[in-house]
Amino acid sequence: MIEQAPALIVVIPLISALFITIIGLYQPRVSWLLTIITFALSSIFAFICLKQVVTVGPISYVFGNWPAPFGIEYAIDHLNALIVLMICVVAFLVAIYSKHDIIKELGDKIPHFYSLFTLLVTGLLGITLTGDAFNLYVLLEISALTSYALLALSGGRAYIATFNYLIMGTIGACFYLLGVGYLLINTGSLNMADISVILSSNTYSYTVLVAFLFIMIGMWTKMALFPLHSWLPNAYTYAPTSTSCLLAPLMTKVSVYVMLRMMTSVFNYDYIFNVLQWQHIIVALAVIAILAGSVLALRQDNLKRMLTYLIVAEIGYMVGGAWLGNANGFTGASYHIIADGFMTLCLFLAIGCIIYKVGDASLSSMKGIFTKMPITMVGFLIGAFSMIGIPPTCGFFSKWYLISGAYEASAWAFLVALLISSLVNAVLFFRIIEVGYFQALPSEEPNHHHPKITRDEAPLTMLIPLLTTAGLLIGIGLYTADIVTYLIHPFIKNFL
Amino acid sequence: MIPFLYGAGLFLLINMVLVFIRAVQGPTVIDRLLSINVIGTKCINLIVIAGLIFSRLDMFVDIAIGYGLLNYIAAVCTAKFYQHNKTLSPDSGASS
Amino acid sequence: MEFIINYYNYIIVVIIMMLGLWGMLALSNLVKKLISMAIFQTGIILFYISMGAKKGASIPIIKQAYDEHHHPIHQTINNMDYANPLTQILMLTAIVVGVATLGLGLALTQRVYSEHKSLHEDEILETLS
Amino acid sequence: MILGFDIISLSLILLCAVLALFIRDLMGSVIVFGAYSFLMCVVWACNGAIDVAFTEATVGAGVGTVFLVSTIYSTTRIDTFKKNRLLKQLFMFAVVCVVGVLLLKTVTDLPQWGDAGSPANTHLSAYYIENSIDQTHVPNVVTSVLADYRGFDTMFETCVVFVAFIGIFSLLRIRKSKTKNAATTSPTTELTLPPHQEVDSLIIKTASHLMVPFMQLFALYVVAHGHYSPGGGFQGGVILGASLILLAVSYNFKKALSILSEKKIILLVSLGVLIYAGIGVICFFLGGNFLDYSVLHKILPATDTIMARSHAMLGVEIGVALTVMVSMYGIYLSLSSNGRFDKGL
Repeated sequence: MIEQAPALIVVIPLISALFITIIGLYQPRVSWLLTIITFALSSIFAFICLKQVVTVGPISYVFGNWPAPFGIEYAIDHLNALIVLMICVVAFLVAIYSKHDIIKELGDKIPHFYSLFTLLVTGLLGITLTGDAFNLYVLLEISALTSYALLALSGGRAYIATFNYLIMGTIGACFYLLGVGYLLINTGSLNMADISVILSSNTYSYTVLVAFLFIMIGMWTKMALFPLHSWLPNAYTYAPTSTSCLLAPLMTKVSVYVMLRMMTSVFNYDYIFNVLQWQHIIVALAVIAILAGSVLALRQDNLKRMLTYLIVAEIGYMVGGAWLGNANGFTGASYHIIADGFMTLCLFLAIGCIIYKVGDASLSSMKGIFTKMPITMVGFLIGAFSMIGIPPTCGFFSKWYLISGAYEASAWAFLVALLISSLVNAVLFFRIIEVGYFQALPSEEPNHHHPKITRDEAPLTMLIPLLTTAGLLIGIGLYTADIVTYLIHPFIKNFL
Repeated sequence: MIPFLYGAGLFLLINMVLVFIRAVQGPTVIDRLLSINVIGTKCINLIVIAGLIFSRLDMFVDIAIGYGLLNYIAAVCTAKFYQHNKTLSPDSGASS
Repeated sequence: MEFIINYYNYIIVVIIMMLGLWGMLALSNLVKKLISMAIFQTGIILFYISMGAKKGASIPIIKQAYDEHHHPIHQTINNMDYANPLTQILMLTAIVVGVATLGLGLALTQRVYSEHKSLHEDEILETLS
Repeated sequence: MILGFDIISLSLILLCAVLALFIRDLMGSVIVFGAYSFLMCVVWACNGAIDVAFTEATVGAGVGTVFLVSTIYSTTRIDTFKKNRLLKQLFMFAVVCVVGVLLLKTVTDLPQWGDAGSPANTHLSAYYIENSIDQTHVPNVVTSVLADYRGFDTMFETCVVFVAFIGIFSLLRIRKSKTKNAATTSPTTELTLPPHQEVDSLIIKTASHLMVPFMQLFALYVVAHGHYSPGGGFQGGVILGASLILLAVSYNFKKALSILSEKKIILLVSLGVLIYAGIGVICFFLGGNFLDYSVLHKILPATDTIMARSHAMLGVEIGVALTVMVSMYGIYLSLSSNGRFDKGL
């Protein structure tokens, strides 16, 4: 079974989604358990793949036993093995977390929620693993369609927000498809490695440029880079808590990975940075994205909405880092995919706990939150420290790599934007700490003798994922050197 | 044979343009519906003619049948819509 | 003239796609937005199909001769005789995906309508703010 | 490819597209859009893409139109709001123009229409055309690539249909017991549908009753004969679903739900994808890669590895047809009754 692991990572969630739908007709409560088991299994197989990649080298798995350009291939290298593991772990944690929240928010739609949840993760896993440009489109659409359905489930304002997301998401996917079409008309192939070989043996024509441009615009729309970000805040704010916990860490990061993948395994360094020379424009865009995201986040009163704008800023980090064009910048961008995934997850989980207990996530309802929910706030603080970039959390290390990359490339604007963004994050989170710790509970007197009376924590199924994520943030931070030398550097070596 | 088929196909297409004028002008939706149905029928013929030109008629007949069936269903649905929604011009149907 | 005939399909592709894109971004009625989305997608499908067309080629179903035991007789098959199957398969997928997206969009439209009593985006945004 | 047909129908298509976007009445817009899809189908046929033509005729033009009509039935067909955001429209027009010019500039770099020697027509597709018969015994290259060479794609394509159904169903479905007491969750209860009178239209009922069995027979032929002629799981499945939709339209929802109840719909939709994925998983256990049909000759009677591929493709197509049939039907029921499953178009 070990050599089948790459396929099993994707096939297990797919089949379990079908079983969840069928069994959910009769036993709605079982679907939660099935989802957890599914992602536990997927995580194990993802770990097996990662181990094999580190020891043996990149894996290629062909479906239907057809050789690579004719059939569909899964190409697993160091970076995407790591990202797949991250996706599985995030899905596993959110699956545990969602138990109470879903019963409260969605009622009788539980099996459908879990079935869509599992299929969404299937799509994301497939996007990360696949080595076929068109297969990526199909999986992109699966993850997009499931996310539309999941986001709209909470009702109310979510409908119109999701409708906008549907329109923007379709434009993004169609642009990607158009780009693939231009590649196909130039090379006649769909396999990424094959396209890369054919492209580098020809001269790069104008149509290749257009193909690259459209693939990039498609992915930027999907990941909400600044001028194309308008769909994201509304869609994530009005969604059910568990949905936004799942989508916020994964959806945009996977799009960033697709961008990295396209840059590294379809086009090459020489073409992107020496022939096209767009890096200054795109780093400038990233700077604008970081600044705009930070400023817009400062204006928000609702915590969930504030975080969605921070995601927009973080996208700027990764896009900018990838387009700096040097090893440190690229390492920072790749490492930040992992770090930011867990960071965002941690913060969203904490906010979900608060919403579950307090009812909403506006700043004014944070008064006395530290006495009321101390464990949740510990998790929140670790996430916040990571977001600001305080060692030993992993947020510090990714920022470190990005800043040194910006210094090497002498992209001073990007460097300054990173520092400003850290400052803004610090202001944002210390504002919450100020309100939550130093301002008393709104209704009652601060009771120093019996602090436990006011304690009202979220259920254990919500706290355990939160604390695990917080632990992972520190753990990843401590093992940064290993992750970078064994997983990210081998990936970058082929590209630079 | 082939020039004749070409001619027939082009004739159908030009007829289609004539019918299409009705679809553009059509004061009521029912005019549009009818003219579009006529276009649909002509399309079936065109597909069969294309089959003859490719000299693989057996393959194209399947499409023509499927096309006709689905055209029928679309027409029935639209007719049903107007049965429930008794007005033909859009502005007077506001209250229903 | 020669140029127009040789590239007619691609020119139409660009016009259709841009029409659809404009409709998606600028039109305000939700159903029309979805129709524009479908038009945009057909533009891309036309692009793929046009790239797979071959002059003088037949449809991609191979004319197979069989012997009396219904075993196919081996024959050499020339690539030039049959239209490109690959682009057609990709577009089969794209059509199905397009209808799935359309269906989901229509379901959302119905929900938006029952929530805000309007299909007009600007009107809805005005009532929200 | 047929040049004259192509050029004239493409011009008509352009007209249709413009018309569909600028008619004020939504119903007219939808009808013109139906014509757009049907004409598109002629263009596919003229370009030699008959499987695409078949899919467009069934999925795009047929079922797509039905979905649009049922949505307009459940909502409204008029635009009351008169104000237009001219500035926004002009800005979007400028954006679109820039993209359009960018694309038009590439046109001259592309190979000419119908150029058989272009890279897209020689590299991968040549391999499929030349080897399909030898490697799979399937003359319809589209079917063999769809279900075997790129079968993994098609599995997810079926999944997309499944996702669309589950998504639409969970978005729209309102339980009757819930709508009575819980007006807080959704204000949909007061949605005013047009007054629904049961008109017994004998002609439509009789015509549909006569047609449905033939349609289903034809659909089964399309599914089973997909190896030799255009068609396959998707097209056959849609025609099967359309026959059920026809019954639901010409009779009423009670009749429709007596054929397939809600629970059965969900069960069968999942079952279809499960058949597809299940065939892939069986290949695991027989020692092959996922979806490697050739190992199935160990359990299929009297077949070699090549015929095993051909037979497995049929099994896969059946799974696809099942999912597509039931989900198209389910989507129609959800959309036309606004999720209440009591009465509709």
